[in-house]
Amino acid sequence: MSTSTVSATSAAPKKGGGRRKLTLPWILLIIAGGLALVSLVRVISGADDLTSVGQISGALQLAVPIALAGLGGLWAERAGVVNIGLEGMMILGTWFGAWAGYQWGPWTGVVMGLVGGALGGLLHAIITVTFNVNHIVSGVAVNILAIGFTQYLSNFTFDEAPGGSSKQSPRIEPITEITIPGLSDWLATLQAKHWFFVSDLAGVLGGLVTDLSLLTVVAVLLIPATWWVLWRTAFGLRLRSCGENPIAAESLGVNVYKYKYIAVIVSGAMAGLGGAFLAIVSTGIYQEGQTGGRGYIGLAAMIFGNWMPGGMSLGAGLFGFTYSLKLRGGAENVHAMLLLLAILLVAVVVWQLYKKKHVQAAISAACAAGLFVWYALTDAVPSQFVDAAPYVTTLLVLALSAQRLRMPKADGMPYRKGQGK
Amino acid sequence: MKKFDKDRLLLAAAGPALALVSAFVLTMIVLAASGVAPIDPLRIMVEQAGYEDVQVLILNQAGIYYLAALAVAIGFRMNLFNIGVDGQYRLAAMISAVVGAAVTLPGPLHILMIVAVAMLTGAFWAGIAGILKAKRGVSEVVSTIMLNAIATALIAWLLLPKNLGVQVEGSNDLTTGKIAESGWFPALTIGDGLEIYGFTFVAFALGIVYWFVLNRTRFGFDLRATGASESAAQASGVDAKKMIMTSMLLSGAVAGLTGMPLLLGESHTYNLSFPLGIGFTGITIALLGRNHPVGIFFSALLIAFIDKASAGLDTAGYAKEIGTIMQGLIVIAVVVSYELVRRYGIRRQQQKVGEELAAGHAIKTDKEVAA
Amino acid sequence: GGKKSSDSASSTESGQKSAAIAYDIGGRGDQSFNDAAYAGLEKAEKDLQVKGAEAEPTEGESEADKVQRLTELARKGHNPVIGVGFAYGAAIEKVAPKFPKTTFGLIDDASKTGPNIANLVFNEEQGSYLAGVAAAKASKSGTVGFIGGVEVPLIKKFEAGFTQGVKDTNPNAKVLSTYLSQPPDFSGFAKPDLGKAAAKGQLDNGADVIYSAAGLAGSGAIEAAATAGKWAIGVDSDQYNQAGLAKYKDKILTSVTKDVSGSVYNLIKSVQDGSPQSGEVRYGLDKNGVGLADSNPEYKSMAELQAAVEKAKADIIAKKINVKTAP
Amino acid sequence: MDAIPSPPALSPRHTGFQLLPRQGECVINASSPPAVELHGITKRFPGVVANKDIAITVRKGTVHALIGENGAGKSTLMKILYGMQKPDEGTIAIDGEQVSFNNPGDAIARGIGMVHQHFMLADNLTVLENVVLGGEKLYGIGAKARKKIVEISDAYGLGVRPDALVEDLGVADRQRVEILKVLYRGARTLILDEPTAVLVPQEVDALFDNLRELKAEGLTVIFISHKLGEVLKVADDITVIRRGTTVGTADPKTATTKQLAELMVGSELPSPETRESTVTDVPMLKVSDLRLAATDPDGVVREVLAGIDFTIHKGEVLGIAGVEGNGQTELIEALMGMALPDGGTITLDGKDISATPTRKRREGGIGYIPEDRHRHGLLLESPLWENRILGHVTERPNSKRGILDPKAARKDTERIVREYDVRTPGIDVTAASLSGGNQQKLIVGREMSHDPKFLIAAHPTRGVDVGAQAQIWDAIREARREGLAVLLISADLDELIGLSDTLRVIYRGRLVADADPATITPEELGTAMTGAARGHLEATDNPSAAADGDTTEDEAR
Ligand SMILES: Nc1ncnc2c1ncn2[C@@H]1O[C@H](COP(=O)(O)OP(=O)(O)OP(=O)(O)O)[C@@H](O)[C@H]1O
Ligand SMILES: Nc1ncnc2c1ncn2[C@@H]1O[C@H](COP(=O)(O)OP(=O)(O)OP(=O)(O)O)[C@@H](O)[C@H]1O
Ligand SMILES: [Mg+2]
Ligand SMILES: [Mg+2]
Repeated sequence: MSTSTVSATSAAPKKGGGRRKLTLPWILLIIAGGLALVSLVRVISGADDLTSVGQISGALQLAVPIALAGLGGLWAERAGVVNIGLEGMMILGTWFGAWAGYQWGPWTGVVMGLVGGALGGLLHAIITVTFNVNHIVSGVAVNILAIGFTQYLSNFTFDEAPGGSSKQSPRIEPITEITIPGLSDWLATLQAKHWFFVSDLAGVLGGLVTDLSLLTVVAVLLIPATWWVLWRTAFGLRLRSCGENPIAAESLGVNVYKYKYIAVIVSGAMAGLGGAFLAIVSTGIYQEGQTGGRGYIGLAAMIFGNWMPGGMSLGAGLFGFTYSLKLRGGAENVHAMLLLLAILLVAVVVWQLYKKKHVQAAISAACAAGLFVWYALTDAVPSQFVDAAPYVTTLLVLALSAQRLRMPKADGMPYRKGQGK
Repeated sequence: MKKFDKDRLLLAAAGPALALVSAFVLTMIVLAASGVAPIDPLRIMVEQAGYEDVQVLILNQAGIYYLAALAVAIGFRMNLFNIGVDGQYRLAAMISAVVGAAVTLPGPLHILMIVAVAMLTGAFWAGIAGILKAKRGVSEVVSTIMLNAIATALIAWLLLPKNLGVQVEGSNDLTTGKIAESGWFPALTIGDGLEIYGFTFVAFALGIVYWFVLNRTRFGFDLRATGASESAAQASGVDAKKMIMTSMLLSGAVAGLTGMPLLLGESHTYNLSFPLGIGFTGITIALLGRNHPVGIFFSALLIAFIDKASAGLDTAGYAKEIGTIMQGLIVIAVVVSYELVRRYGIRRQQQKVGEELAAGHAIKTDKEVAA
Repeated sequence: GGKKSSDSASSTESGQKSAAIAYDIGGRGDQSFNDAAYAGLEKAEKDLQVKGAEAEPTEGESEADKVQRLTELARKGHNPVIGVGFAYGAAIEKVAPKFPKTTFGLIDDASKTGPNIANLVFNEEQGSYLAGVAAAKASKSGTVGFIGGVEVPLIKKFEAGFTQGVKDTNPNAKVLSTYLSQPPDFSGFAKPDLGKAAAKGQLDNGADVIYSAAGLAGSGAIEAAATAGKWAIGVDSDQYNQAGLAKYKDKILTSVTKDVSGSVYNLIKSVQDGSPQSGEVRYGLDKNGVGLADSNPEYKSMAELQAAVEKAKADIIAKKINVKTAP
Repeated sequence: MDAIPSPPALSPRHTGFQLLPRQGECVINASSPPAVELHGITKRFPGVVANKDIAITVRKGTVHALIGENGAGKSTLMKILYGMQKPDEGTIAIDGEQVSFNNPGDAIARGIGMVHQHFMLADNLTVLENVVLGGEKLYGIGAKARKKIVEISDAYGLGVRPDALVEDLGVADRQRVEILKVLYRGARTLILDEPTAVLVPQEVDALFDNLRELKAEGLTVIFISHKLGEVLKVADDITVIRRGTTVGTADPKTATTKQLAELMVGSELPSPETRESTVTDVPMLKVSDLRLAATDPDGVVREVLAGIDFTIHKGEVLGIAGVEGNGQTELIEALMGMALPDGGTITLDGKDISATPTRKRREGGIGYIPEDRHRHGLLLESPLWENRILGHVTERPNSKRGILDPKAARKDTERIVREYDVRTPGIDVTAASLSGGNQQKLIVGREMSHDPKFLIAAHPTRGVDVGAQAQIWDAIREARREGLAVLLISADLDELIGLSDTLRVIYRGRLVADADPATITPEELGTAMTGAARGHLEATDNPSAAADGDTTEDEAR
């Protein structure tokens, strides 16, 4: 007779216990499957650029600024501060990066880009953390201010520099690019053979080791580094706890303000680095309006990736890939994507039939059929639709994948010390 | 009791006053730091606002901003962040311009039809985000950012001469063709060709409707309740998914109207230089006005004033980016000073209680008073 | 009625002549279209002793703002008042009748006409045709590339002429063409990294000459082409001489020039001379309104190419070749 | 309430009470200084004085209970002791040493730990992460910390799984995590703010066993509860707080719950007993074969409700007993229409409402006192009068023909505030600014104002002080007399037994047993809730139940 120890745990049916984790082999298998599918589409459609070295390295270069902005968003939101000011911080990064870069070399530019973004982050932190103002208002204000300040300052700096104007900086020395000598060429040759799967794999790997700017390497490393810091250190635990339940954190002696400040400043620095990357690596000059909404795309990539570094980089990669496709011979590449989409939709139909969701299956089947017909009857997609490809793809991926998004629980909530209940 | 009210009034006025003063001071500091005489640009801006033609521009622009901000505010009131107003109004303006140019109806009917098409288009475009959110749980932030870009591409395609567009011989512009005069919204002419768009008044009237629907109807209550606490609203009988759809559709329909003052009052056609970005300004204004119709009205006026008054700066030899900087500073100053005033108010109240206690009154909390 | 914004400074000091330009989005400092217009004004200030005034647009502004800007400039007594870019078309059509004594210049639009409107238009397709000839001649692979900043009719004119020039010279040649953005998203003119990515794609697909009509984004394309050791063709001004591109100038084969500066100057001069231009003022190859730059010594050393270009130019002027304005 | 004399005038009217010893003269154990000594603590909040000149002395190695009405200032005082809030005036001494805490970190460093009234856990973090947070320096955040957690968990029989996500845990488990958090930091003084409000008797007993064990190890416990029986059972000393100030102490050996209640609120301890039956034989709510399945995040489908069958007649209170997480929440959601059942029918007053949306059900006469008032019952940041509209927006007096009628709604809010004794400065203050008990009274008042035919009352008096409890019980009883059918779900078994006409036990989504409230004891019911009994419970069926009340330490494991 020991009823006294029967706890709710044993009595209550467990809720969601044993969440299945994706293990490495599974991830690799999924990637391989995806690549095989793309490869198949490439072979059928003859759009060989789909997995070429140039396409992949272009995708990487286009993805990096978005990923850095996304990483910035991740830092801030993990600490509970919504950061819609990423765009502005990125702009600050482009401006400061170029301003220091053209005078004192690219690496100084990188550092100043970080600092510029961090300043934007600091401002956002002061407004949201100290003054507890609605995070979105603050982010919007940071965006406006960043545009105003950089445009204003350009009148006094770049305008007077040789080769610059009030809208554009002089050229910045490039950062060293590395290409792994033997490997890169070998992979390129392999890719050029257009074999099924093998060439595609070679193309992907080749793209990742060819003309790789050192800053790209740094940026890519920041993704696992962020994961490690946030999920494997005491510092990261404290920071995340501020985004999940700051009052609980406070009750355990965590200085929530401090961590929020750090997070938002790092967030700004990351976005600033993304901006510096744009100015220094992507283009070699500062150019008014050059971020062109990439901060928002970064934010979207972060939400897409469920506030996790891995998912975020997947989102950024998807953008980079489709952007790159569209820019490099868009009409043909995107045309091939129609086929890819149709095949994917067929898979969805099968799944939905298996799940006995007949209506949805019918809709998906109709869409798939439509895409097949479109693919068969045309050789190119109108350039306007090519332009929309990255966005449509993202929407489709989101709509088709089950949504289990979970943002940090206290994200965007005001917090005041000593006001907890 | 009376004294208390006066206090509150004072506090209420202190917010905006503090904000404006500090924003101006900050701007002056920025100007001085960059070696520009700080007073002059501001004086020019104030002077600009004294001119009748600039006033009309400000008012007209404020009407446009007002609509965009209302659209954003509808979403905000139930915690939906509609970043997609930008795409919604552009697509709506374009489609309704096409329809308006293609059809000719007698006067008011023609206008009504154009407006209805615009609202439907805006609602449709926002509805996509709504459906994705309600059915698939796709974050509306992401989907509306995507839909903005997709709208751009779609408009570009539709505007091709081979589709719905018109390219006049010798012109490099693409238009939708001109709407017949029966579809022009009558304007208020105030001498010398200055016109206040008739639709500006519609915009402000819509603010009243917005207020009424939100504060005086069951639907509005449900919407606000959902925004305040989704779980509580659901328990109270609100169908959350339906609410997401409805408010997204409403927000989109109002967004669709954003282009109307210009389309019906000025350009009478949609062309390549139809303004973009108003949706984003709308976000600023809605937040600055705290999603309240009167607040939005004043912030729309304020932002429009800075826009138009700073436009004259460059002819006077100053960088007109000063205007942008001022906008940013004002937004920050306003929200921060609201917060400071609020905190001050709380502290004062606390002090008062303390004083009362010190004065030897019995422990008399508010609760007891009511009991 | 109340005071108007232009009442205070009612007119410039008597006797002093003045001319004004109202910029397109981007404004002064874009190292392209607007700067070219400014150069014309600058020249007029120097040579004709007129006073110059400028006004910039704000982002996301509407027709009303343009009307206001032009009205203000006209009322202040500037003559001529020049709208840079077709975006000013509708506004000039509204304002011009109110100031019959002022001449309004409208660049890139011939559709809005009036007795006091001078439509300054260019045959960009003709210059681009020559670029096509040069590209076809310079190409070894038989594939050339065109990169347009934003897919608008104006830029399509560049593409049309270029493609025709290439095909007429080498019927087997392939022209790859990419646009960076769609209107009204004009960021395609401002994102060099997109230009670079597009150029790389074309290079990977075998192009060895790339012509970019993409404003500042073109610098990315030029960078990519030059880095790969392939030819780039610039646009608007002679980009061989642009400071920002000095590093790549050896690989800038030529540039399609568009003499916006000259057209602005000419208009101001005509007003000063008392016989203001009116109606369509077309700048084609014949008037050297458009053309090919030849600053690159290597370009000059290619005799066959130059010959072909000269012949094409003569044929166009003689109307033996009719260049299309749309692809 | 008017009968309450103002604190200074209070005299020790009952045996076992004495005036509070002032000036720290209370040195019970002369050899060692008191664990905690609070002196002259005053804390003001906007519009309210939470604490006024409070003095408390807590002896080392004792369980010290702190009792008082809702909003009396107990939590505030403890937050001050824990460094979460700074007192406006007053001093704190720990182990005889004067201290000043700027943040909880300082308090933790002095060996103070607090389990808050509202759990302070981050749902999306694991137990391990929640425990080590802020104390990473102790054992890191990895294997060493995990080992330590398991060690503590085993030592006190807490049964905590370090790698579970907190959101997957039930309330009792969360409570244990909270206690573990405190022990992990090596606290010598534990503050437990209403730890038993959400626990069933077995869990309470287990908790008390833990407390005794802690005490045996020389730890000091400060314990807050509204359940006076418990207090008498576990405490060594009792301090009573009223309206922010200490009004007396009591000796648990001699005091009775009745006396404690009187000292707290100046009124008699209410009892939920309702013996005169008002049950009719007209069925009001009929539920048959109700089934509900839920899908886990990882796609596993579970049955959360199965074969639920019951009928509630007019004037009947049906009590559902069960350990939290056994389907009560889902049952409520199914009845309210917030979750659509996968099978079965629900009939209200003869009408099938199985597929009717929530709004229509509410209009059709279902009243709802939710288990989580903050999540389901209130718009915390909205004024009271808007909260009065919530849930009844389509009904009078709140609206007419789709248009709200704020004037009428306000007037009616004032009536509710009056009739249900909601203590508030006005109807324009936000709901968040009311204390929990008053929030609850507002909800009860609102739901009763629409003449419900059927009322769902989930934990209607949770966290509510004895005075307010009585009012809520009265309201339910009164309506029942007029023919209201009530579904009562409560963790407070006295309440459940006292109010119900019929009792059913829910276990793993099924109604497994029924009992007669007239004969059953809380202990028997508690046993049945663990799934140990099926069918009809007779008092004699379960002779061992009586032993439950005084479970001993070793049984706790
Ligand atoms: N952060 C705060 N801001 C303003 N007022 C507060 C705050 N915390 C507590 N109060 C006020 O202080 C009083 C005491 O609150 P407290 O939470 O200490 O009561 P309690 O005794 O714990 O009540 P309960 O039994 O309901 O838990 C309440 O009336 C409340 O209005
Ligand atoms: N941030 C805050 N602003 C204003 N008042 C607050 C705040 N935080 C807490 N309070 C006050 O805290 C008081 C008590 O809060 P608390 O939630 O502890 O009440 P409670 O009676 O213990 O609730 P429950 O019974 O639900 O546990 C409320 O009266 C409220 O005035
Ligand atoms: Mg409390
Ligand atoms: Mg309580």
